[in-house]
Amino acid sequence: MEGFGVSLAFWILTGVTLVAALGVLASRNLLHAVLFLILLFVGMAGYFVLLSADFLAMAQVIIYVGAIAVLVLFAVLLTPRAGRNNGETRMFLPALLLCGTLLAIILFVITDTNWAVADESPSVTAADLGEALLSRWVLPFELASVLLTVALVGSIMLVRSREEEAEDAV
Amino acid sequence: MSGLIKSEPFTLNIGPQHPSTHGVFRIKVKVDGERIVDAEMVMGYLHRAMEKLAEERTYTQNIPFTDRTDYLASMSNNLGYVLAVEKLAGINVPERGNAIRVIMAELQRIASHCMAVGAFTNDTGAWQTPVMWCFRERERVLDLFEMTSGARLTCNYMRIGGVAFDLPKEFEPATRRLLADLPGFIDEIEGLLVGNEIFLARTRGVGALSAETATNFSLSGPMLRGSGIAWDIRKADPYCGYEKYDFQIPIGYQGDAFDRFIVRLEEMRQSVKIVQQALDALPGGPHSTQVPLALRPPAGEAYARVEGPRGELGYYVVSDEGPSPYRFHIRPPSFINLSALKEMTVGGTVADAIVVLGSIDIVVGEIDR
Amino acid sequence: MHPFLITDNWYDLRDLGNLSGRLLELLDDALPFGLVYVLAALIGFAASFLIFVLPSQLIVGVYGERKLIGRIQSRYGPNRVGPFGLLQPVADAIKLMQKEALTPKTADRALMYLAPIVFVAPCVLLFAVIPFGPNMVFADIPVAILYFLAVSSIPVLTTFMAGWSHNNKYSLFGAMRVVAMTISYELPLVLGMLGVVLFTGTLALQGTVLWQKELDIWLVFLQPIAFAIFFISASAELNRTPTDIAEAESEIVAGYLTEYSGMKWGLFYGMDIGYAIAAAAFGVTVFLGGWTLFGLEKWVPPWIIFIGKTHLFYFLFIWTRGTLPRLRIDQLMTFAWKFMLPIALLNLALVATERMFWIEQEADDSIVYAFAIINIIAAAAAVYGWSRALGYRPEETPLRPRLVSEAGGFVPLESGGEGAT
Amino acid sequence: MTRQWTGPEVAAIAERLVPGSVDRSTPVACYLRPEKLVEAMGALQAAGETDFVHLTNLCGVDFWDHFEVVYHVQSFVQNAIACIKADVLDRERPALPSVCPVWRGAWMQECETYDLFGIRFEGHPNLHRILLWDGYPGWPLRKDFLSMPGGLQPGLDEFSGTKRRLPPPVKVVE
Repeated sequence: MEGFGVSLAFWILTGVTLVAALGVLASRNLLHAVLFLILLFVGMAGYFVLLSADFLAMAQVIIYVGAIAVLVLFAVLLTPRAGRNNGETRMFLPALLLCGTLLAIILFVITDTNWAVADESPSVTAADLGEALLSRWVLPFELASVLLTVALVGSIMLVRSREEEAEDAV
Repeated sequence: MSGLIKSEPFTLNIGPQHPSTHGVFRIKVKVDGERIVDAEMVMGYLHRAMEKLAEERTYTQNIPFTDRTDYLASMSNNLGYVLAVEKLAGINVPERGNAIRVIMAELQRIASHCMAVGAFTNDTGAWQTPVMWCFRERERVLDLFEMTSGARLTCNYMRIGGVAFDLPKEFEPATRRLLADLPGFIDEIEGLLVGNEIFLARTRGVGALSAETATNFSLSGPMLRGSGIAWDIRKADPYCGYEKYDFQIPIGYQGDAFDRFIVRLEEMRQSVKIVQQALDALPGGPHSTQVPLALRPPAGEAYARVEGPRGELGYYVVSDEGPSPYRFHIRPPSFINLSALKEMTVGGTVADAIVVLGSIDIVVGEIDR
Repeated sequence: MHPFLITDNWYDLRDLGNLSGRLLELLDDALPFGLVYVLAALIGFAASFLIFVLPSQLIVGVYGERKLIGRIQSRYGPNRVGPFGLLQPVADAIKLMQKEALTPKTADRALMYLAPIVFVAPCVLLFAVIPFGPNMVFADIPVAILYFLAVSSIPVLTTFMAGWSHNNKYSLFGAMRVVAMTISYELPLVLGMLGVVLFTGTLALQGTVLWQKELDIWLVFLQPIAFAIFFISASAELNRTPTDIAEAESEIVAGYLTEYSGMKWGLFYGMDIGYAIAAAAFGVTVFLGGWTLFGLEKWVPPWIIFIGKTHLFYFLFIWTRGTLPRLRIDQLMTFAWKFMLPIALLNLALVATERMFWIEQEADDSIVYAFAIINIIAAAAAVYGWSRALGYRPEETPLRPRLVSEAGGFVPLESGGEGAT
Repeated sequence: MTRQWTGPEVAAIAERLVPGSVDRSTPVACYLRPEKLVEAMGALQAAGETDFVHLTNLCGVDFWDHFEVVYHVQSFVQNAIACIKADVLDRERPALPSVCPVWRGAWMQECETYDLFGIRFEGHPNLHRILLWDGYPGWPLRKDFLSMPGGLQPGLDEFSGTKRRLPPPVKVVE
């Protein structure tokens, strides 16, 4: 996609996404942070649209905004009131260091890679995507599902109370 | 839920300004998530010291006060009070007066149950439709009251020794028209709600009280009958010649909100039957005996009760031979029915608590007096 | 594009898309770069307001709903302002704008102001993909069904923002209920839509309509379960009455709207109707043949057919709202997880089998009629069987009280009085 | 018709079930001694011949020098009602055992009686002012309410009720 409108959309999206990302980091109120995160997700979906990946964009909104963000909100609401803000943390310096390193690596990779430029945007439909996922990439796809299932079971195990375990043991 | 995730219970004020408390009534509930762990009632926002006021007024002057306790059943309240005074003073009421009293009390029961049924379904969330339908029929009953007593809500119609006025000649045809329509209306409400899955799901098993608990909590009226106890003052202790009329006592199965609802619906049917019979056998003669205006009953006490729409409506009057009662006590059925509220709500959800409150059919004017 | 129907001439007003398309071309030639979008937006806004928003949102949504509910409740409904009370929505809007918009001291001001605004935007976006006619679709994107589901999940967050920002316990209840309910109802909804997509083989809404037109069958007959799930889920997410637990007025006092007043509340109210109409439009498009009506669309402008169908669908929402009591939150969740989800999965398996059969056997298109009969029977059987399996026994519930003639103590259930009449 | 138990009938049964529980009896009511009130009530509730399972009415009456608390109890199966009373002689700190252990539903009526008469019901699970607000100074249904703090408001001196019934009108028990 070319043109003034596209470039404008790109820059607006970039601005929104960056502001949202900064908001997630800087906002003291945990709930505001979650809402900024949602804005970030929407911005990402916008990028996908710009890249002509309609299906991915919609999936991004449905899954991240519609489901994951809602789950995060749920988690925030269920945490005790004491932990409802982004307090000061002793891990500030290590985290900064880690992020800096990561940024450096990514920047290096971006500049170092020999990007292939496509002449025209490939038209990938949802059908193609499904075809690819269920034929060529079926193993990673299924592995990912298994992984998610394991994570689900694990999280249930983690939050189980001692009484219930005793109940089950009987 | 409580075992899985640690949550802190917090207090939720239902009322005094809340659409479902039927007036200024407040429940402080402690909720854990949506589950109620504790409930405390706060009342008295409408307290008007009726019992104290009545000690300063003559026996006849007290009749309008009784209108204003349970303003949805003023006729029944009038009746309970005048019965107590008549019992105290040994006054007999002519046949026609008794028959008119029965007609009025039963019409009042229909009107009050209309309100109870409508408000209850509104609490279950049936967004005003049944309320409006019930109001439509209640309106016709109130028209009859207006025709006879001049007032719609606070009728002030019963007098010591009879009733205030004889029935106007338009009353009988109008009542017969109403009685012809009422069974159809009750069937309509039944068709709308009783078979409805959502309504059943919301009310079945909610606020269930066993017969023992209901008795122990001094409940009365549809609450007691819903729990399966066949107790109706009209049958057990007939007044105003109720023994002459053929009717039956509806009783429920497990004492839940649904049982109270169907008991009320059936009571309306029975009331229609009673009014029909009373109209058919309406005796002639005077409607009232002459009673001195400044009545001074002999010293003593009397407890008279009627089966009000909400339950046993009792009046306890002590006389010291003075012109006004020495002690005037009302046994308010909805106040006492509330005593089991905590029993019924704890363990349920907030939505259940609203349904339970609706099934008690409270009138705050009567609770606070 | 569709020679059987549209001449593609600009004067063919049976499809307003022709006129607007031609207009855009002309303007594009005449005007310098960029201005055309502004002008087109203005014209489009005015036109859609006149054709769709005015009749739908104001007349059907506000006036019609109030009037119909009034009739259901045996009263007149609005009849004072203007002829037949038709100006009532206008009067309401003026009243709302004049009202003071209160903000509680402890509220989260930013979120509270933001929530109504964010609530409005997705509603407008939803209509972008709805096909009003063969050419009358603003964005005929290939993933329109997904787009619709995605955009309609945003208002949930808004209602959550609204409920949380007030710092009011009732509102927080409403917010929690919205969040919990949405998670539960998205799942069967998406599974139900999957069944539809399996049949049609396209995610585009225009494609879905054309598929139905081509095979001369509405998807509601092919996918009765999906339709029921869509209707229930939509009414749950729209907070319409049988499932309006998030703003349950008699329990939590309008939930997330408790503290809103004035036009902030008005935006929520208006957009609630907007979402309901959008859901109705989506339902009509996917399940009820969209702008087609068995050939009648050749003569009657398709957009009129579409708007009429949408309003009839919306009538279903009004009807349920006027007559049904409200479910409890746990019952609603149980219904979603234990009832709708398994049935949706069953439906999916059935559809997949049928689709496979259709492709492998290279059967004639008329096989869809057989599928329709099978699916309707299967839907009835599944609903009945599964509800029995879950312990649903209506005949065991006595609906009339027992009657006794004598006063006395407790009447045991066995002795039964005179039994239910 | 509901059978009305007379005072002596109830008194005889109560005396037999719980010796020493009956104070005296009038044709209308049976007076129980406060110290044995709960025990006697429980016995009357449980006994088959009385079967007073339902406490209908509970209220207080002020007789200037003492209070009476009136209990109307009834049996569904026998269709009978009885009036039982208890005297509260101490006017400064009136108190009576609560019958909540026998009839749980008594709690609200006892609260009301406490609220309006100031009679403390000992053993009550949650005795509080139910109709008036906490901290209200007077006891409104007492006959001398107007001379209490919170009773007579400024400007009400000529109110007829203040002087009307100053002499005790009812014969006082010894």
